[in-house]
Amino acid sequence: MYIVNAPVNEVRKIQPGIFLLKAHCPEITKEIKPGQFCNIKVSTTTSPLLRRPFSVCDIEGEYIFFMFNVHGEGTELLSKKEHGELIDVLGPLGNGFDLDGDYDTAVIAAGGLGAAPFPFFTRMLPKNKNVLSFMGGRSKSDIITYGLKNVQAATDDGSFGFKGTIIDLMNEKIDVLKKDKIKIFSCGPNPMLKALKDFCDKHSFEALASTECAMACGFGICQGCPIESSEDDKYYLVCKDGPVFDIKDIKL
Amino acid sequence: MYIVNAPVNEVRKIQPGIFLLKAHCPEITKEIKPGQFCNIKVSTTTSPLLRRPFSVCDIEGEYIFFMFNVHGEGTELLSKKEHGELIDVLGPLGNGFDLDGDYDTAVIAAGGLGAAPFPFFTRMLPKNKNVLSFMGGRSKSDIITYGLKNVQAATDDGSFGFKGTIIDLMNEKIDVLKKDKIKIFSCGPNPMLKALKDFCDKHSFEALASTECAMACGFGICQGCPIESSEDDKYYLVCKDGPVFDIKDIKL
Amino acid sequence: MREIDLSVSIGKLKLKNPIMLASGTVGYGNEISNYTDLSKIGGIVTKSVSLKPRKGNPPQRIVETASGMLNAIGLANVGLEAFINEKIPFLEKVNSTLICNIAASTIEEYVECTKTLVSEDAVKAFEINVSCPNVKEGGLVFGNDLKSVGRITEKVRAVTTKPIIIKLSPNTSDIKSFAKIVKDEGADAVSAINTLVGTAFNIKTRKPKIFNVTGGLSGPAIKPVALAKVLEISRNVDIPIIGIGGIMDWKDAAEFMVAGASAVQIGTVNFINPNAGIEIIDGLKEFCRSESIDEISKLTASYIL
Amino acid sequence: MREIDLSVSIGKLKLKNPIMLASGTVGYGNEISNYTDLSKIGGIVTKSVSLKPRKGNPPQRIVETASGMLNAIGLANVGLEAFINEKIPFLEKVNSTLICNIAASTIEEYVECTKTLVSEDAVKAFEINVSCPNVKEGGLVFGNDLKSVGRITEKVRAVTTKPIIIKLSPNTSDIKSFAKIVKDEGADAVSAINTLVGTAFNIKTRKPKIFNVTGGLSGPAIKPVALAKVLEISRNVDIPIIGIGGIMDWKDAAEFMVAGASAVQIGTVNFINPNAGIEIIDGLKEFCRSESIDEISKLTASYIL
Ligand SMILES: Cc1cc2nc3c(=O)[nH]c(=O)nc-3n(C[C@H](O)[C@H](O)[C@H](O)COP(=O)(O)OP(=O)(O)OC[C@H]3O[C@@H](n4cnc5c(N)ncnc54)[C@H](O)[C@@H]3O)c2cc1C
Ligand SMILES: Cc1cc2nc3c(=O)[nH]c(=O)nc-3n(C[C@H](O)[C@H](O)[C@H](O)COP(=O)(O)OP(=O)(O)OC[C@H]3O[C@@H](n4cnc5c(N)ncnc54)[C@H](O)[C@@H]3O)c2cc1C
Ligand SMILES: Cc1cc2nc3c(=O)[nH]c(=O)nc-3n(C[C@H](O)[C@H](O)[C@H](O)COP(=O)(O)O)c2cc1C
Ligand SMILES: Cc1cc2nc3c(=O)[nH]c(=O)nc-3n(C[C@H](O)[C@H](O)[C@H](O)COP(=O)(O)O)c2cc1C
Ligand code: FES
Ligand code: FES
Repeated sequence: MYIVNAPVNEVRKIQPGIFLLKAHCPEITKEIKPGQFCNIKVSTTTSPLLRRPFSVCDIEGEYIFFMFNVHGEGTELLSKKEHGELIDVLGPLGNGFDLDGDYDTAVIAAGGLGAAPFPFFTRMLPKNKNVLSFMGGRSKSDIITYGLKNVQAATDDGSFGFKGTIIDLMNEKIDVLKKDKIKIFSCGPNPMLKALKDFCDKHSFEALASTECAMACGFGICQGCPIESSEDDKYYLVCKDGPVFDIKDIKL
Repeated sequence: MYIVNAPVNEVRKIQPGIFLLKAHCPEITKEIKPGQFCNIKVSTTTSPLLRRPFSVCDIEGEYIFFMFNVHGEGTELLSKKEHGELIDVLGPLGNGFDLDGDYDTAVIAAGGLGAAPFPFFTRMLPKNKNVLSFMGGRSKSDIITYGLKNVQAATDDGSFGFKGTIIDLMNEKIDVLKKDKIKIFSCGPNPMLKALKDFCDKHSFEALASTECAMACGFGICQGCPIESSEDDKYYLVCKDGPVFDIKDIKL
Repeated sequence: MREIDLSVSIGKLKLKNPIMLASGTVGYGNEISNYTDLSKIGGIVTKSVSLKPRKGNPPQRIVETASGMLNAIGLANVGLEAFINEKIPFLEKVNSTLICNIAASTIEEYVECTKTLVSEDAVKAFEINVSCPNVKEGGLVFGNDLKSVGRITEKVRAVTTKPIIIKLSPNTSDIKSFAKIVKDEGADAVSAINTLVGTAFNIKTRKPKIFNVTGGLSGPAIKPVALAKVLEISRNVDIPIIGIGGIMDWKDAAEFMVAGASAVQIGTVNFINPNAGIEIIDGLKEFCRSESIDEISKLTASYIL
Repeated sequence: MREIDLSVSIGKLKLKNPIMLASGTVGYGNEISNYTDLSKIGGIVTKSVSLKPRKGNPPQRIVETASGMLNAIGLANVGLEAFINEKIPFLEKVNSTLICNIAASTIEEYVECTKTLVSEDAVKAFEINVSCPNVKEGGLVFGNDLKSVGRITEKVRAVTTKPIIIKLSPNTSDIKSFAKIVKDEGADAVSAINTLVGTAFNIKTRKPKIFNVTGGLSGPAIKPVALAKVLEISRNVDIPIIGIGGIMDWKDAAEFMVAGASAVQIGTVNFINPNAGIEIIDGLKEFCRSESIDEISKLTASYIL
């Protein structure tokens, strides 16, 4: 695990409101796996004070990519980084997606910025696996397809693709999903993950979920990021035990 | 008085450690006078929280110039501003130098960054006045001559010009100073101004001094910037009653 | 949609909107009026006035800290007489609501000041600053002693029927008891909070950065503490609260109202953006509109715990 | 110039340098050891341990504030037994000085924990966290009550000869009296400060941002308050002080020592820069060199007022 002062190469807007930051970070690109994340200090002052966690979106040689939207102060500052400015990147963190397993088709289920880890994921998927990507959002502008394959979109307002949630859409496509041996890889807001968990329970699908939580340290020393175990009366730490969990193991 | 979001044109290093920031600020350039200052918010976050006061160094059409060195967090951030970035400038503030008066030669006495207000001052001086500039510093690299005329330098370590303080140097040149009708315009650290006050007392020279003090608001509402009156048992406010005072009126 | 009602009541004191400028951060109104339209501000609280003029502390009086500042101005003010003769005439013309903040070093001085000001029509309410050293008790701060705060309230109450607001010190583990006693003694409202005690040292000279050794911490750094104090009072005592501490924008102001404040005061932000008050009022109005709140007072203590 | 002596004594506890990692901000040492060399750190204070394991609070446990953060972890910890069996073995190998922080909800529980740990050679001292709710007194915090703090110190003192450090709560107007009473009851040192009580609200949902409603404020925002508390103790009570609160770099650490601290603890900064401790040690050494200070302990209480 490294703390790297990484020079920003560029910040590019890939669609309205969605940015892709590219930084030179050879130590981390050498080791990081899809679904892992980095904790980034976006300013050198005490405001904002804490690092901000971002999934690795992709890597290209010694360059790492992060995908984000402007949410608050931290992402605002990040979106304005110029070529050559340094960001302080701590990583790789967390456990990432387990790409192994007895399945033919990887089914991606992502809501909004939940798309972030999947470009890297899609590239790293073994050649013999198919991929089917369900992307959801409130409306057309929330649908991110960057770096993804075989995208099926669902929007709450129907402005793009299927009208409804991605769970509704997956229900709609249940025959396709049941035809193959699938493993679901998901990332998105908790209500979406919760609906997915019920869906997977019902159909006995195997699913991994990348969860989100407020974080301070990102590596297990602050205990700030609990998520409840579905079995025992205890909390996991999202940063250390996750962010990717077998969806059966966590209460959502 | 204005609060202007001024786009930075450039930040240029005019000599090792000394920066000149140029910003587009037509509202303020229209009104500001030599010796007045602006209070600048260098970041959009709460760190640093307060504005930073800087003398107007010069103006060029609708552009304003500030001269500074990297002292702490605020000036560090300022030194890194890129073309097009905005700084939040409040001004013009304070009373500035009174250029009028019955004198033939304006004698500038400045220590280190005390040079900042004098390029503008020198340009605005009525054509019929001479100018003589005494510039002091600890060593060669502290001597700023940018935008000044007839410079005589003094350094504590003798690495440039006269070895000693500028007051020593002015004592040295006392005959020249006594020849003409002079008025002294000074800016620099308090110990220098104190020595100057004694020097002026002794020789009955008229002198204006631009003083420095920690400031919060810069325009009279916080009462954070007292300087003692030499007559009455009261404080003046550096930002509102100054920063330029008749050196006789203040205790240094 | 019909116009949003921004007016608020703090006991019997009515304000056209909940934004007040805090004592000591607006002088006597004249300088800041170059940057903002004071007539749009809900209330103006003047710099603490004392019976006699006070010169204040020698420099350095202020020092910046992480997202905050320390000040030890030393209650510099023109004194009661000059305040009445020179400052009120300007302040009464600005068409906001004028609240006079009083500082004193004995209980008698609080009473004396209030008595003298009662007849000034321009003064609509009193805010009593109890974060002052009590000369009779060897410099202990009135505001940290429950009995003193009760006594001051009782005695001031006896000489005026105008609204009295007691400005509470946060340097206690039990602010609710202070709110309780001032309520019992007849105060109309409390302001919370005044500054936290803090200091800073120059590590080379080994001297405190401010002449007075300690100063009062204000600004965004203290907002979480201030909100907790407002909430503590709101949950325990039935008295109107004016929320103060680190408010920088309308979101902060709304947060204080949610936590229990009927109105708020802004202090340090005036130094950074002297037009902040009006921007906050506009922001709150827009917020109410987007949340379909027709009366801003409905935000007060709307917390769900 | 000869090597600078960085070692410090806190009563009978000797540390190789004055930098300690604060309780709750370093876990049990294993994760942070991926980023920093713990053997160079003066002391490690473990997460508060309680008799039984504690699950801790539901999310959200932390929220960022201006130059600070609020936390309400809820004293999540593995419990005394697992601490001894699973955590001490790693910690005793790192070659720092191990201080065990104890939290409890009754005085008896403090005593019980201390008694059990006394026989652990790896544990060189105890830090008693009194910022815990007292279950017998209906949840009032021990640390805000002078008598409780005195009783805890007395009772813990009775069961161990190892150094006892009482970690004081800053949520009082009179921290010196707390320092005084723990000194009188036999404590070897005090730590100052624990976090300030604070809160934050979501203005749309009207709910507190942290599940527990209030949390503890830490980070640079609280540094001026912490320094003032250290100074207050230093000026009034003759007891070694461990300074804590908002230290981000060696300058902050030096400032605490000037203000009266014999050693310091760093907390929140570990989350941002897990190698901060070592950088601070290096910075302090360089500072001593440039100021011609041969023993760092000479910085302690070197203030000139
Ligand atoms: C493991 C992980 C991976 C992530 N990957 C990405 C990504 O690839 N792209 C992306 O755009 N976003 C991602 N996020 C979310 C991202 O961290 C936040 O959007 C970001 O912190 C917002 O910072 P801000 O300063 O702009 O927003 P602000 O709202 O100003 O500040 C965010 C603050 O809120 C806290 N917070 C509260 N709740 C949450 C929550 N549920 N999630 C995150 N932070 C919270 C943060 O810790 C931070 O202190 C990820 C989060 C996690 C935990
Ligand atoms: C009227 C006036 C005009 C000035 N003009 C110039 C100029 O043209 N060029 C220039 O380089 N500098 C000038 N200064 C000084 C300049 O304001 C400081 O160098 C600057 O504030 C440093 O900011 P920083 O964040 O880099 O330093 P830091 O040390 O991180 O922070 C400075 C902080 O210290 C406070 N402070 C404490 N003592 C003083 C003091 N004696 N003077 C100023 N601030 C103090 C400031 O208010 C500020 O909060 C002027 C100061 C004043 C009062
Ligand atoms: C420079 C300064 C001077 C102050 N003077 C007074 C005062 O005279 N009387 C008073 O009651 N409060 C005074 N205060 C406290 C403020 O009114 C307010 O309670 C405090 O600053 C917290 O609010 P803020 O964080 O918005 O600044 C002063 C604050 C500052 C920063
Ligand atoms: C996430 C977190 C957890 C903490 N847990 C404990 C704890 O278990 N016991 C304790 O005595 N202090 C605890 N503290 C307080 C710290 O030890 C320290 O006193 C405080 O954070 C101030 O220091 P700082 O500003 O350097 O963080 C905790 C602080 C944080 C931020
Ligand atoms: S973020 Fe600190 S333990 Fe997970
Ligand atoms: S800086 Fe505020 S009054 Fe001068």
